[in-house]
Formats: sequence, C-alpha cells, structure tokens
Amino acid sequence: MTTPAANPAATSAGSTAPATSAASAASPDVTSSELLSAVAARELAGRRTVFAGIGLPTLAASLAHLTVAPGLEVVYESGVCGAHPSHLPETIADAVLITDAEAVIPMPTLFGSVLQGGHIDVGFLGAAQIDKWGNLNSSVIGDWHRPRARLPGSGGANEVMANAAEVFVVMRRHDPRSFTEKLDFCTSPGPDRALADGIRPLGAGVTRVITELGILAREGVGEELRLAALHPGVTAEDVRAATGWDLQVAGDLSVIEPPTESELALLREDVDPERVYLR
Amino acid sequence: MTTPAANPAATSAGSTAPATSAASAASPDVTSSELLSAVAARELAGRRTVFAGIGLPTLAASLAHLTVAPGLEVVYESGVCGAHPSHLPETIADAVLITDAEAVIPMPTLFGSVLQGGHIDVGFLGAAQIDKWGNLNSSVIGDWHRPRARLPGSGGANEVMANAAEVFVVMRRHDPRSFTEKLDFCTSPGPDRALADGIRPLGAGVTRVITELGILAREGVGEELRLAALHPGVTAEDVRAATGWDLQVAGDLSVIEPPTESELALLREDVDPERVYLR
Amino acid sequence: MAVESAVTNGPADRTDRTDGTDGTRRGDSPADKTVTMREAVAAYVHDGDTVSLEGFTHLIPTAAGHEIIRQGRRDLTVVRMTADIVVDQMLAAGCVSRLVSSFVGNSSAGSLGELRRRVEHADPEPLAFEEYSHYGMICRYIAGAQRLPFYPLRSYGGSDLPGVNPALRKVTSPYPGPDGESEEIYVVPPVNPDVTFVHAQRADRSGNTQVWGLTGVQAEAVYAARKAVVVVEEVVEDEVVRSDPNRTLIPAHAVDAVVVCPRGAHPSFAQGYYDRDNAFYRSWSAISKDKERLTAWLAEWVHGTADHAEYVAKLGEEFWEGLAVGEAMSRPVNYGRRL
Amino acid sequence: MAVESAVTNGPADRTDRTDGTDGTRRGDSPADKTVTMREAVAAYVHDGDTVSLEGFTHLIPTAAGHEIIRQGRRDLTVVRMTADIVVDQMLAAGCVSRLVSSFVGNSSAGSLGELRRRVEHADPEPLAFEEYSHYGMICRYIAGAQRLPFYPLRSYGGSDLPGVNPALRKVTSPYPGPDGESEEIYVVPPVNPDVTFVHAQRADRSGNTQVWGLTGVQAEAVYAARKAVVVVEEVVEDEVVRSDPNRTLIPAHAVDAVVVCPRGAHPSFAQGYYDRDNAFYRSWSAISKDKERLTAWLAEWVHGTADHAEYVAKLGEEFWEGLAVGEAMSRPVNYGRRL
Repeated sequence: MTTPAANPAATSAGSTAPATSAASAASPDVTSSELLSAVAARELAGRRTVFAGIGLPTLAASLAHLTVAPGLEVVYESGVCGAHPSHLPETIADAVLITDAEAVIPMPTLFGSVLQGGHIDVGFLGAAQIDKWGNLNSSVIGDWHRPRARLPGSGGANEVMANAAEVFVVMRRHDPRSFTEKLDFCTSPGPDRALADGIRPLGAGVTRVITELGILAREGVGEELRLAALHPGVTAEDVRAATGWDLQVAGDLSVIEPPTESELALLREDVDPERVYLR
Repeated sequence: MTTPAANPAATSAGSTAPATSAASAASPDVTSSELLSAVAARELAGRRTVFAGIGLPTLAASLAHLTVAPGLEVVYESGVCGAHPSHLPETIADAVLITDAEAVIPMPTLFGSVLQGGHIDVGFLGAAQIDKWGNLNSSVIGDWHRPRARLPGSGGANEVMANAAEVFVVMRRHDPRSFTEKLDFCTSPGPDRALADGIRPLGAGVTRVITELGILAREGVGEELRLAALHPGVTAEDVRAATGWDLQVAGDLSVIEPPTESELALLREDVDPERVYLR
Repeated sequence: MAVESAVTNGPADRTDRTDGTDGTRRGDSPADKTVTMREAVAAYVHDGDTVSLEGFTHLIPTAAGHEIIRQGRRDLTVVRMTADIVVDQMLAAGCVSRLVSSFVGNSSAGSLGELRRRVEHADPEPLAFEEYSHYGMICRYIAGAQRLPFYPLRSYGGSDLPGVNPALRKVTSPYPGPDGESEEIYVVPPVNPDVTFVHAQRADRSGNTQVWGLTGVQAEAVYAARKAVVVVEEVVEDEVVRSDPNRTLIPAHAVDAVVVCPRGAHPSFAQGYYDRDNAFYRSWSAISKDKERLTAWLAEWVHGTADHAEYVAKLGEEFWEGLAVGEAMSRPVNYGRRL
Repeated sequence: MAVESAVTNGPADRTDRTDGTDGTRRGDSPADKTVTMREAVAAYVHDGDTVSLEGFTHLIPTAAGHEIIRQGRRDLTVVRMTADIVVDQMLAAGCVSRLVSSFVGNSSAGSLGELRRRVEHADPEPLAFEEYSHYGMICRYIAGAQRLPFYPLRSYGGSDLPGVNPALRKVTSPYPGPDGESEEIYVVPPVNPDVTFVHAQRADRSGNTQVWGLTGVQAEAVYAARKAVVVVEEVVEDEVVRSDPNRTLIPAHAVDAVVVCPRGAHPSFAQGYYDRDNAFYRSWSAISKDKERLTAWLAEWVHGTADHAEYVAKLGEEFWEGLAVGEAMSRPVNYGRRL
C-alpha cells in the first residue's frame, strides 16, 4: 500500500497520458468540491480504514469506496463503524449513521482501542493554519489568552494526528495566511514536534495536503511538505506564491488528471445526488 | 450505617437478651453454614452494595436482603448487578444470574468504575491464611517459587481488599494454621501493609472475621483484629488457643445470639430450599 | 463509615452520596429515585459547583441546562466535551465562570456568539477556560470514575496545549520503550464533578439506565461524579430493563435521581424517539451573535417557560411531527432460561 | 506504510495485520473472513507464540484450545485470566511453557491436576508462571489495546506479588495527592498477544461480533492482539447484526478470522444457546489428578476426534438436550428511521 514518495498523483507530468483532454475535463462545470473530493478519493487507493468528518472527507471516502478502495471503512469520531446510511448524513453523529450500522461503540473504545490502538490508516483533518511540517492550528487566531478569533479547538484532531498512520488535509483556501511559516497556536502537532517534546509519535503525520492548486506531500519524520503535483494550468510558482513558506518542489512534479467522467458521475449520481456537499 | 467499633454482634454479653434460649437455638440441628450465614447477614445491616462470591457470602447477602438490609445489591465479579435468578446460582457467572438481571457490565467497568471507583460497601473474601492485620493469602502454601500447595491466587481478591470500603471474611476453619502469625504469601494486603509500601489504601481492609467460634473485628488502619464476640458456650481462651497469634480480646466482649427461628426459616425455605449450600 | 478519613481518596468519600441524608436515597428496596427536574436541580446544583453535562451530539441534556438557568445558579464550572448551544445559553444566562472542554462551537453549523464574546472580549466578563482534546476529556472522566490519580494518553506531544493548560503533564514509563530507551507520555488528572447530568432513552425507577445509538462518555461521566442525575425520555417497568441487561449502560447503584423529561434533549436527538433539529442549530449562530436576540430568546424560551413540558408544548405538535422518526426495531436475542 | 519504523510503537506495526499477505484479508468488500478452526490455528498459532484465550467462565474458547493441542503446538505462552480446564488440558498436552494468569483453579469445583504437578513438582517439566490479579490482567489487555506503555491501578500496595513478578512497578503521580503530598501507584505493562481467540454467540462474515450475557474482557483482548480469531456459535446475515449495532462488541476491523464452531465453548456455556456442563467441571479434578486418566482423556476426546464437530457428536444428542435452555427474549428497541 505504499505510494511512491513524491508521485502521489495519477498522471506523471512527463507521461503520455492525455493531459490535454484531462485539462478540458477541469472545465468550469466541475465544482471545487467535486475536484477536491475526486482527487482525495484517489489518494485513498488500497486503504482500509478512514477516520473522517462530514463533508469533503466523506465524499472522498464514498467515492474511493466505489472506485480505488472497495473495502474502505469510514470510522466516525462519534463511535460509528461500518455505517450504511439511508440518507446523506448531516453530522458525524447523524441518526442515519447509527441505524443499520455494523457497530456503534463507546467513545473511550473509539479513541482508546480503535484510534490510539492503531486501527486507522488515514485520518482526515481540516485546519485554519498549516505549516511546512504539517502541524495544524484549529484553536485560535491571535494569542490563545485573548484571541482575535476563537476557533472550535482540537475536538479529536490532536488524537487523529498522533495516532492515525497518515493524515490527509483538504484545504479549500490555499493562501499564505493559511499556509503559514509560523502557526498562531499548534493544536495538532506532527511527529517532528512530538519528537522534539520527547514523545514518540505513532503515525507519520500529514502526508497529503489537497487544494485547488495541487497536492503537497511528505512521507514522515524529518520531511517538509513539498509540492508534488499540480492541477492542469497551475504552475509551481503559483503555488509557491500562495504558500507562506519557501515551498520546495519535488523533482518529479506531476500533473493531476482532472476528475474523470466516471468519477463525476459517481459523485453526482451515487454519492451526493442532492448536492448537499457538492456545492 | 456505622457499627459501634467493638460491638458488632446483636446481643451484648451484659444485656438482658435471652442468651439462654438463643443458645438453645444453636442446637445440633443448626448447621455450620446456617450459623455462619445468619451471623454474617446481621453484619450487613444497612449496607447497600456487597461484592460476593457464591456460597456462604451469597447466602448471607440473600438473608440480609430479607431482613436487615432490604436495599442490598449483590455485585458479582463477573459483571452482574442486580441479579434476579430463577434458580440458586452455582457460580458467580451462572446463566441464571444474567437472565433478568438489572445490568450486566464489562469486566473493565466492573473492576475500574464500580470496585475501584468506590461503589462497594462490603466485599466478602475467603483465604487459606489470615494474619492479625487482616492480610490474606490465597496463593500458595510454602514458598511461591516451589509451593507445597498451589492455590488459585488472587482472582479479584487483591482488588476487593484494596477498594471495598470494608471486607468481611467468613472462615469455616478456625485454627492456628489458618489464623497465622506470618502468612506464607500475602496475596491481598490490608491498608497497613499498603501504607508501608507507600500506597494509600482506599478501604478499611478486613473489619469482620466470622467463624464457628466467634467474630474478630477491627475498624481500620493501625488496628489489629480483636476478639469481639463469642458464640454461646465458647470461651475467649478457646478462641485464643485456636488463633496463631496473641489474640487481643475486646473489653466489651459480647455473646452472639444464635440464628433465630425466623432467620433459619428464611434460610431454609426461601434462600436455599434445596440445601445446595446449607450443607 | 468506619474508614479512616485520612486514608480515603479520590472523589471525597463516595460513600456519602448514598447515606440517606439527602433524603432521596435507598434503604428500602426497590428505591424509587424519580424526581422532577426542578427538584433535581434544586437538590444537586449549588452556586460554585462543578457540573458535567454529557452527551456527544446525541442525547444532550438540554432541559437540565435550561432548568439550571431558570434557578439562577451562578459561578458554575461546566465540564462538557463539546461546548455547544446549551453551554452558550448557560454562559449568556450568567451561570458559568469556568469552562472545561475540548470543542467550543455550534457543532458543524457555526459559532457560539456568547462564548466568543466571553473569550475574545471578556464581554460581559472573562471566562476561565481549561482546554483539552476530546480524548483528554474522556481520560479525565475515566480517571475520575476509576479513582486514578492520572490517566496516560498518546496525545499532546509537541502541542501548544500543555503551554496553556498546566494540568497536562508528563510521566516517565517504568518500562523501557520499544528501542530500549526510557519513554515519556502525557497524562491528564481525574475530574470528579459535583454532579453529572446525562440524558437517556429510558430507565427503571431505581435508575438502571438503558441507552442505544451513540453512548458517548456518559457512563464514565456518571461514575466520575459525586451525584448523578439521569434524565430520560421515559421510565419503564423493571421487566423491560431486565429483558436486556446488557443494554443497561448505567447501573442503579451509580444513579442518585431519575428525571422523566420527554424531548429533553432538543435540539439534539434521541435515537428512535425524535430526530435532530438541524434548523435550530443553523439558526443559533445568528441568534447568539446578537446579544439582544440571545437575551430575548432566553427570556421567551427558558425564563418564559415554567419547565420543559411548557417548552415542548410551546414548540407545538406540528413542530414535533417534523422530527418524528419511523421504526427500525432491533431483533431480539435469547438470554435463555433454565429448564 | 510510509511511517518511519524507528518511531512506531506498541504492537509491532499493527498495519501488517491487514496487508493481505496472509491471504485472508480485505481489499474487496465485504470481506468474508470465515475459515475452519483447523485453518485458523494453522495460520495464526506458531510454536513459541503468545496466545490469549479469553472468556470469563462464559464463552470459554475451549474448541480453539483443543485444536491447538491437535496441531501439536509447543512452547506457547498462554495468557488467560482464569487458567482453568482448557489450560490444564493444553499444559497436559505439552503445548505450554509459560502461563500469564490471575487465577489458577478449576473454577469453584476444585483443582487443576496438571497445573499443580507442573508448579509444585516441575513434573514433567517446570512451568514459567507470571502471576497477576484479575484487574492487573484486565489492565494489561487495556494497555495493549490502547498502545499505552503502562496502565495504573490501585492494586498491589503491600502485596507479595510484586516481589515475585518484576513487571509490577510503581509510578509517581505528577499531581499532588488529596493530602498535598506526592502519590505513588502501581502500574502493569501492556500485553500484546500474537493471537487472541474469543468465543461469541454470533458474527457476520466480515467479523462484526455480537455478544450478550457476560462480556468479560474479550473486546480488549482482541484489540490488544496482533491477530484475532473469533469463534462463533453461528454466522448470521448482515441484517441481523445491523439491526442492533450496539450489540456489536467487536467491530470487523479488529477481526482477522471468523470460525463457525457450534458448542465450541463446552464445558462452559453460551448464554441463550446451551448451559454450563457443571458435571464435567466437577469431574475434572479427579481426571486431572491422575496423569494416566488425563492422558487417556486427551487421547479419546481431543486427539481421538478430528475436529470439534466430532467431539460434539461423540457427546451425543441426549447429552446436549441436558444442557438445552429455554427462551427469555430481549424486548426490541427502536433505532428509528428517517421519514
């Protein structure tokens, strides 16, 4: 299940794949949500368990389940394993996730035995800020003691980062304020910060950051996030300008194949036919 | 629910209670099990929760439930709370304890939240050896590494001693080998040994030892077991001779009222009509 | 109790919770612990107390929070993993001086206006905030329930949280790590609320409480507390509970009072009873952003209702029909009976 | 897996348990993990392994122990809270060199002859014995399941157990005790068996396992293990499991193989399926006390049967009628369905 280090995207930039026709697929009728969830889904190839919130992560997991990861199980923070919802859920605790689920377990078991126990392959996290090591801030903008904006805080994010084998981050905004040299506050540290604190991390931290500009990737301890793949029409300089640190670029930078007709059809007809999240 | 320190028995030696007629009730047709469970039941007056094994402790708890402790709940090591068995159970995990129970909980909850959490008023324990501080041995006779007799070990006894507010011990045998100056091995230490080990005990340890000769009692840290009450016809010297340490005698030594007709009727007709344990 | 008090520990003398002096407890069998919400809050919530309200998205004890507001409690420390609408309401009503939590937000639907004013602007007064992650809160409840001095967890390494929360500390393992070197791990301290409120589908009169669907951290929050109040959609006969003892999440011995309060979890939901009021969640961000609107809302819906039954009636039957759910019955299992 | 191996921890690289290289695992959905007991033991039990068999009086995985005997495994470390008849049998068959346990006895019915010969007389060979209390064993499983380096518990203070078991150690709490002084507590290390076997009433084909009645420490023992085998009375359709997701004690993601083996817990019991064979328990003390009788018993009932189905058939229908149980059905609950 290893993905080549700096080549996470489907189509290599130097390949003979139909980059032109692919680029045309990224036409204005493909929404940002469709693009991000289709690309994130591909990154889940071969994974078994995903810890995900509602929205883009579950769209990606659902699409992956229908394509590259047929055995994929989504585990929800609320304690639901193996959900079979009758309707698209509105929260991670939606009643439709519970009815017909394979298992509903207490939160101490979910966090202790499942997550900390090492059963999650990929955790999806969001954040207000991310730095080059994949450390995340979801607590405050400004000083914690008198913040300019108080954000929700960790929830289970600190635990997902510490315990999932890898973490994927999907960011709708790719700008220097979100991709920052220095976090206002570190809510969920990657393994490098953990090691510096004398704590042995259990997972690799953030390995993929998926945005509308491309994919940043790192593999584990000691590595920075590097630009690994670009959406058609985007340049490495575009991404470097949108990133608040001196972003390194992978030698084998690739171009991402736009969402295929088949992926779009699955998203639109099977995963979210009422376009609740595909806005 | 406090019991006067050194006067646990129903009838004071100096009282005007009908000691003679009571003594006659302790006639040969009262079995050892009937005697011990009737006396133990009285000691449960006002208690709410008892952690008990099958046999004498459950006979005592059942009788107490019908007499001096109507709200008494027996909690079983297996995870059963509020059992309503259709038949007399043969083990602490008997299927008849589960069906119709009020709650069946996982063992981590039982030991962690219920027992260690401080919800047990009285734990019943047995042992091969007991010393003057109420420390118990249920592991080996002889040296642990090459024992003359390997006994079952702690089970949950170590935890019951550490966490129940008080511990009652019912011993069928009262002789110097069982009531010993020095244990071959300390499986379940009372609070004095715990303190000496630098650990704060949570309960009082053994507060009552009930045998066919009488009742030994202590109230808590720093106190030895003292002879507190005698069965009719037994002298303090009889008990001292049967005890392997220099047993102290309470100043207000009392005489135990033998099982009453009413207690015997309940035991024989309601609690154990098939005389499974009333042998 | 004959235990030397010098050697007791953990939740200060747990035995006092059931000595009968509060007038609600056992002695006779079977105990009937049912009381009204008004009685429960009057008996178990005092100014300055530490109050836990648990229920993760599902079964949030909203009605308990509203009654605490009605009775005007002050200076409370509120312990709740997800500080959401009910916490924002208690803050706005001036009940709370300290918050212990791991998520402060209106679910995924937006912000808590009052909480943000308190934290960002000390408006109208500062709020002491003790911040954890979800598992940190869970472990605090577990340690509280199990009378442990601390609980270890693989969180916080490298985080800024220990820098703003001195309760997050490290312990060195007495066993070598996988590389043979010594190993450190973060720990959290126990929490022992003066009282915990949880909402559940049903209980018997003595407090054996059955929950299905998401069970969150309710059992641990109850066991950690000095007093525990279970709020239920319905009280059922003993035989109903006893037909399925594994469904009992909280045994009677851990419960001090049972409050019957149908629809007491609104705007959250009770699996199999009524669905979540997502529209109210979406509307809360705007209500709470405007202090006047928020005050008016509290005046109308909390202070303006005598109790939760009035609140429910005020919402109207048509409203509740909109949250009604259909049937998806569990298949029975056989517990067996000796022949 | 891209994680630096130098920084992984706990159960050595849990991810290897599901990478498909053992030929039994996922990738396709839904996985069918059903195998025979012979296949499960052949695949997951190797000489020298650490094997956990859990089930507290209820649902003891006897049939798994018998198949381990049939396949002649050697030098096993057996981890089991209550070392009882099945352990005595595995000892007598020469499978076990080390025992990790908190209770060594034939329930309340007497002694284990082979165990006592091994421990008291090193006959026919010594048995390494790592002794705990029940909660110590439970905490070792919890620590193993949760990848914790240690687990604290309020046991062992003043006991002689730490003197004979160096794994019992102390940690100083980083928080002051109730008297303001520092506080020490004993801890146990995690246990991570190579494989755990548990018995259960039912599972679906992918391993979602439902248990009722006593649930013991089975979930923790499974989560602590590198591989887990669930032995069930019956495999049921997915809809049965999904009608009551709270009944699922062990989710599929923690299970590597499902073995259908009716009556596989005999002489223990399966709540709602068959009762305990108390007569066999009572007879075991005499059988095991006499090495020749014990050897003959193993020859006839384990080596002399090809598998558990033969063992069951050999006991005969009349025998099983004696252990039959009547009906005591749980009342259904409503999980609700969105209208």
